Amino acid sequence: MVVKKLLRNPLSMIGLLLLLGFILVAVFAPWIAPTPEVHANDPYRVPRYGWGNTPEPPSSEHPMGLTQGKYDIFYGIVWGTRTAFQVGLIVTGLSCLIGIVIGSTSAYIGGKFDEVVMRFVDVFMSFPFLIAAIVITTILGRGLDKVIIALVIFRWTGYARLIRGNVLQVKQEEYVMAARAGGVVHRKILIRHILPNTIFPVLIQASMNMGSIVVTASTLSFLGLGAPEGHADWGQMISFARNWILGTPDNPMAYWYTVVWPGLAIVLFVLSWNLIGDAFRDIMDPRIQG
Amino acid sequence: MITYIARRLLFLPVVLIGVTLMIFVAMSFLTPYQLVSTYIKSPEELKNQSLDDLVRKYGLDQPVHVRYINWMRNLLRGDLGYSASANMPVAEAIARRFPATVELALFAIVPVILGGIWLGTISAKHYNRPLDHFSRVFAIVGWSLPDFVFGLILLMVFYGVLGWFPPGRLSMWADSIVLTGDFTRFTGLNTLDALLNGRPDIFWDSVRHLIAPVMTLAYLWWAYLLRITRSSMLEVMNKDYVRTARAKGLTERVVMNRHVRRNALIPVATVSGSMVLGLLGGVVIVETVFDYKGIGLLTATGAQQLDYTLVLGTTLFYGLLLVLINLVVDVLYAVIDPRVRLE
Amino acid sequence: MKTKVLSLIVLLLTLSLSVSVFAFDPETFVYVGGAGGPQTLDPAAAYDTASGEIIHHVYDNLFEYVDGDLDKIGPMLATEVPTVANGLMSEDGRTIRVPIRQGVKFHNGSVLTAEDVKYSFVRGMLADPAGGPMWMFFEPLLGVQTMRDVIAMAGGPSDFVEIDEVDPAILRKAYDLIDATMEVDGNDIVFHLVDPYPPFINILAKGGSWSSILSKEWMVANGAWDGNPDTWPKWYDRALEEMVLYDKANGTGPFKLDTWDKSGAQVLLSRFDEYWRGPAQLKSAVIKNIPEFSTRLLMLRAGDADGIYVGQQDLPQVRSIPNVVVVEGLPQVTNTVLFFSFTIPVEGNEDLVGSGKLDGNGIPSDFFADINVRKAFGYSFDFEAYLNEVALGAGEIPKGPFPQSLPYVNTEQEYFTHDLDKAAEYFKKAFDGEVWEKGFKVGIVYNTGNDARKTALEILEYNIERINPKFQVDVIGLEWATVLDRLRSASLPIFVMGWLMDFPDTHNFAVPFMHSSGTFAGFCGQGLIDLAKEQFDELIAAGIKATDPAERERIYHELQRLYVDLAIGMPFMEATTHRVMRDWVEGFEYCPAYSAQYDLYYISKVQK
Amino acid sequence: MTTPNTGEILLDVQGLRKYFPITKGIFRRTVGHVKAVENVSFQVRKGETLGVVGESGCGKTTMGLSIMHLIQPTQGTIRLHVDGSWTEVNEKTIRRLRDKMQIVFQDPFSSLNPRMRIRDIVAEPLQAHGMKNRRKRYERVEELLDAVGLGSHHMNRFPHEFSGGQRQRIGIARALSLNPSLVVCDEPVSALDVSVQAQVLNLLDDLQEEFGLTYLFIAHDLSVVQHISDRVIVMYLGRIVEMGEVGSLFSSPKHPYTEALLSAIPDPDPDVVGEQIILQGDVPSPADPPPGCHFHPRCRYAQERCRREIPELVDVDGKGHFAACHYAQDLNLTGVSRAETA
Repeated sequence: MVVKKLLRNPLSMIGLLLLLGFILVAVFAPWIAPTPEVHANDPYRVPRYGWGNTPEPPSSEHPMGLTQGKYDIFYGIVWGTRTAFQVGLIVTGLSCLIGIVIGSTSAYIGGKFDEVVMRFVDVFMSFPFLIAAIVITTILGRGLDKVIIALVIFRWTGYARLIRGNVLQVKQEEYVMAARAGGVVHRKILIRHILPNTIFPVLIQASMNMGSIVVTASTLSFLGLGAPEGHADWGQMISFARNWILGTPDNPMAYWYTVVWPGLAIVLFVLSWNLIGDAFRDIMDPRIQG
Repeated sequence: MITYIARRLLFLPVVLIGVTLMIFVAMSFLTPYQLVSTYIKSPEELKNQSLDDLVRKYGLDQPVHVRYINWMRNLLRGDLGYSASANMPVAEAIARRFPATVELALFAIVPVILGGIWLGTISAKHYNRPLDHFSRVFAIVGWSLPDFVFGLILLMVFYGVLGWFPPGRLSMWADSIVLTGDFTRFTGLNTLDALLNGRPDIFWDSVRHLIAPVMTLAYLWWAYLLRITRSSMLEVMNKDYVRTARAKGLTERVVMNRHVRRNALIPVATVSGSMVLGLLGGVVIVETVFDYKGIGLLTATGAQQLDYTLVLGTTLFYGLLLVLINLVVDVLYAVIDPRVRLE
Repeated sequence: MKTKVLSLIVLLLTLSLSVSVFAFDPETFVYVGGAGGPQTLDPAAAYDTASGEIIHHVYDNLFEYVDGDLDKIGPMLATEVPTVANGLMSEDGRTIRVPIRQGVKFHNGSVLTAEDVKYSFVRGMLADPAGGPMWMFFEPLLGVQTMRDVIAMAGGPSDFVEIDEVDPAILRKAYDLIDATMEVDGNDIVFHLVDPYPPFINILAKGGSWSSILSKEWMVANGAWDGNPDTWPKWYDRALEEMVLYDKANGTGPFKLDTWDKSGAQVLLSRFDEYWRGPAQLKSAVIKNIPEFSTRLLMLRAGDADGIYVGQQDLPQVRSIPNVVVVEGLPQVTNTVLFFSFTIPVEGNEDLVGSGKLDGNGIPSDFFADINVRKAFGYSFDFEAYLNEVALGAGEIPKGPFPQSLPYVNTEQEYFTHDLDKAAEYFKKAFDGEVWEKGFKVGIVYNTGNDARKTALEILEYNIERINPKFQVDVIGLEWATVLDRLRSASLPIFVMGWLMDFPDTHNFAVPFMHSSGTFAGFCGQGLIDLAKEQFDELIAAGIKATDPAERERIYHELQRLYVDLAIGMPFMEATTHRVMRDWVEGFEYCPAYSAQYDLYYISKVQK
Repeated sequence: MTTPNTGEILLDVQGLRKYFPITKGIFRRTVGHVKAVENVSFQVRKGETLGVVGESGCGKTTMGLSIMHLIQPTQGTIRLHVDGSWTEVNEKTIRRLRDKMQIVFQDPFSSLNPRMRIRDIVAEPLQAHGMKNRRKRYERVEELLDAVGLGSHHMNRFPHEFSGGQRQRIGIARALSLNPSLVVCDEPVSALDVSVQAQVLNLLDDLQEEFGLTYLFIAHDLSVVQHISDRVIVMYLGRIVEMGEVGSLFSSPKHPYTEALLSAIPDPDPDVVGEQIILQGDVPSPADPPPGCHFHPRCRYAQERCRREIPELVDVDGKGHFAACHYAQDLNLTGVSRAETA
């Protein structure tokens, strides 16, 4: 039924198709953009075609051109799809999991425990995210895995708060009491009764965040953090464009390909997740049923 | 209400101590020689100097807990320490840079909210019709464009090509008046100070510098507000009282303005608090691109140079701000929505 | 209706704002740098280029280079350059008399005396902030490196934490030692050097911000040390911001410091109308710092900036802009070097040395102690590719550790070439063939943000991995803070670093690169320290003490030969520099010793 | 009506209290208590239906939940007679006793987890009590659904596919799944349409007979209780004000509050014009109950003594009709003639 509704809405249809496209690209990356022999042991390293800095426009060998540092844009985009999914799924998955576990237990147990946990959450939320990410990557060193850690550390609180609010409501419901009266243990009540009735808004939120994590990663690249230089990562690809967006005085579009391809990849990726998330929310949210 | 506020404020020191403690714990993973990089910013400055002398001079060889206690002791005396990356005391750096960011955020919040609500209303009114799709995609594109990309494009168009909105906070001539002339800095907000000093020319100049960064921020945040407005509008539109209003024969316009929009705005009002915070904390990139010297840029640069006194000071400040703004939002929420009771 | 009114207002607003207010200001020069603002304006503490940039315009020195030629020194605040010929320098080069120019006014109106000159140097040496440039005075005058050393010379401890712990009598003795190095004799100041030190005059010349001349009267009035031989410890090694000259300045230079707007990251300078050589043409100058290149570029295009900092790799973008002049190929005395660490710790260093054994999955601790390995790396590097593709031809391939524009450098010295056969040959010899047979894996490090150095390492990686598939090189970027930490523990097997001269003398490169107590020996492990003690230290000491140019040439040629033969490191670039400015900027002068990008005194703006 | 006057006692509640703390100030100091249930003692006999009535907020639901230990009672002893001996119901024993005591909730819409199938909802207590075999569980569910008048073909459906009455049957089936002796019915029909109410009440009646159940039947109006109960407890502000056989209580109430409640029951005979007693004022706050008899501000018979002294619950007629009123003996209160419809 949900699927049918998804397919009926043209926008969510587009979202689904886009996502499917990205999944295909990610899965078939080794065939779409074969790894050159020299980097066979590290396919995520984008090949360079020259040691210079200046980008080169698309050609028959490099269908999307070479970006700053002569990195092949096409290769970076194709393999970057995998990175985008990896980072998106791991960050959202982990922070969602942590948030759900902590938020729901805190709300379910309530009382002093809840109070303490919430103050703890407050502490995490008092850090401006970018600053925290900078400090963490400086301490742990640069790398995608460090970015993931930084993102998870400061993302779970949002989910924790969201689910806590929901659990506080649901735990008052009579079916929860009924389950207790039936002798069901707390853990099972939480898993079987409370979570299924509270988790959807969180999952919808998470699906929308999936996309924007790529944007955040690009921001980190812009600040000189993020993936090591040359790693197939859209965020980095687009941050390579920072010095070239202006073009030349007589041709502002001189280096369009450095911005457009990675920009397009990010926008479409974010768009697909958002459209799907929006659609799910519209479907799931009984309040909006006309 | 008063007890509620007092109770929330009671937790303030707890949160702030937690925040600073976390930074110190994080810093304890760093070696003195990593920390000393605040004072030697590039390899070229290494020269014939002893790193150990610098470490000793700035007390970086002391154990973390000693440094924390020292820092706390100074804090209680009102001294936040000296920032090597900002070349001034941390308190002064915050006092100087924060107004700039506040000014930017204040100017941004109006277009962000108005534009976001407008887009959200359009979307909701034309639910699942082309206009809905269009405005949503339009907003999501803004949401998904990294801010430096959009910022640089705006900079190119409005400064590079048209010459209208230059980077920085003030033009050179205005800057020298503000810095050296008899210009009183009342608030640190250039626009306000210019008006208070009776300098409309400087007022216009600072507005001119604000437009492009504000546009960038607005486009980034529209998607967020659109989504909230849209869904709460949709929810309200299905409420009985709206149907009743329609059934009464009120025109669609009156129904929308009087019944739907007003009630739909309550959730919007609550997120605007977190949006103000997001604006204050998340303007690093916009400040970088437009050379707008605000607190975001200050903190980011400081953090990159591991200037931990600065990072501590600003995070403390952000923590304070966060707790206070959240409190204000909650209280306002209760004021706007009579159904909410503070507990 | 309401929306229409609103959009009309917006439209009007936009129109009223869009009236471009750009106006050409012929009397203000705006330079926008990008590498960070000044750290301090105190000449005794400043050691970074951004600080030197400001100090350059506010203060004058005793001497200056003539016509931008490092071989020609002329008087500035002195009236004559001391030589043995004119009798101002003693035969042995150890006593130097400098007559001071009369009637020169400071910005505060006081008049320059010889006493001011002595105060300037003595105050700097007594303050000796850690990490500062004052070693350049200690070395020639007392044969040591720091004030700490002087206190030790006077019989005090060298490991004190607080100077208050040291016996005041010893501190007084230390003061006397310093005081004795200079004496005021009427209008002259006489320096007494511990040994001959040929580049001493260079150290005092314009470009060295450490030898800026201060006004004692003004300093004392502003709370600095008052010349009392017993109170100086109060000003010893203070934090930068606690020093009087941190953000104040009073020199004899052509520009006065109006304000250092730290929160705006800009310095405002204005013309000093009573400058002893006549006032500058520019009325004022703004030196800003904007890290984002695109923003700087647009300011240049719009004419809001007269000159901007452009990295070498971004030059192609500015070359074609109309009304913008790019002056390229400006000589510098600098080099970029790939260093090998002779003794690498294995523990805690696994990310770089792998297994720590010669088993194909790492390198042993003494990997680079084997000369064959170092040579093999040297012959693997593609110098031409780096010069032409990365540096875009701006510079030269070195012939050893000393930049070729310095005196006493053998430009005929045979040096590494890109020769993979030779590299393979040395690899085969290394560790009795074990390296070739088993292969290795090593992580080589650049500090993140420096793309050119990263590319250099990638060129090395590409070539070495082509020689033998068992060779594995990983190029690893580390944050600067981490690089610094690991340099301190000498745990980077290979690292790249640049060196910019303080004063144009080969000695200024010989010490850091080759001396056992030099900067890089400390980063390259005990292996290099031992080698240096044995083979280099004596030569270096003899080189600086020699007064006969022929003798100096012989010594430095020998040092250069040893460095290359032993493949201590692999210098791969001597870069030239460039300036980017609007075409209305007239009177651009350049000297490789200048710490400022533009010498504003000579500059004027003429609209075309 | 099979009404054993005396008989074996199944549940014994003595001195049950449930206080909710009232906190104030920044430090959340406890400044007082809401005495939701105050010193309640009664007994439930095996096989009977004990009705509990009172206005909203009088503490009857709290009492029910406290007995079930779904909320923690503040004080008091609750004992259950199982397998020939008395077991105290407390935190430790409650898990073991869940299969002896069950509860049917008020709101059929909120008491069923919307995301679970009916078979799982009904089977859940079985599973929790160690019936590991899924097929056996479902067989039992089928029986139960059958017993409450729902076909087993409903098993795979979700709650939202059912009407309110059907849902309440599911709730009952769930309560019965463990074969309890005591079922607390917490206003089980108040959320239902009147026509459905009767069906559910009849079902409960039938089930009682079939399974030999004992009910503690909580309701907010007497008209529901009169058909199903053997004895009735009337509560006011957390206290029992009157307790007695249904016939005696209805025909000759001994407490002015009961009289007022009774007067509100619409008489099925339109000719009978009863005097409706309108209670003055609102129910006072349980946090700050009036001194003396809690009912006195609204009592039309109130005397000076009522303002001072809290009346004891005493057996008025010596035959098990209790009332907490100083003037229970003296007042001649109007009851209703019990229409024997059940």
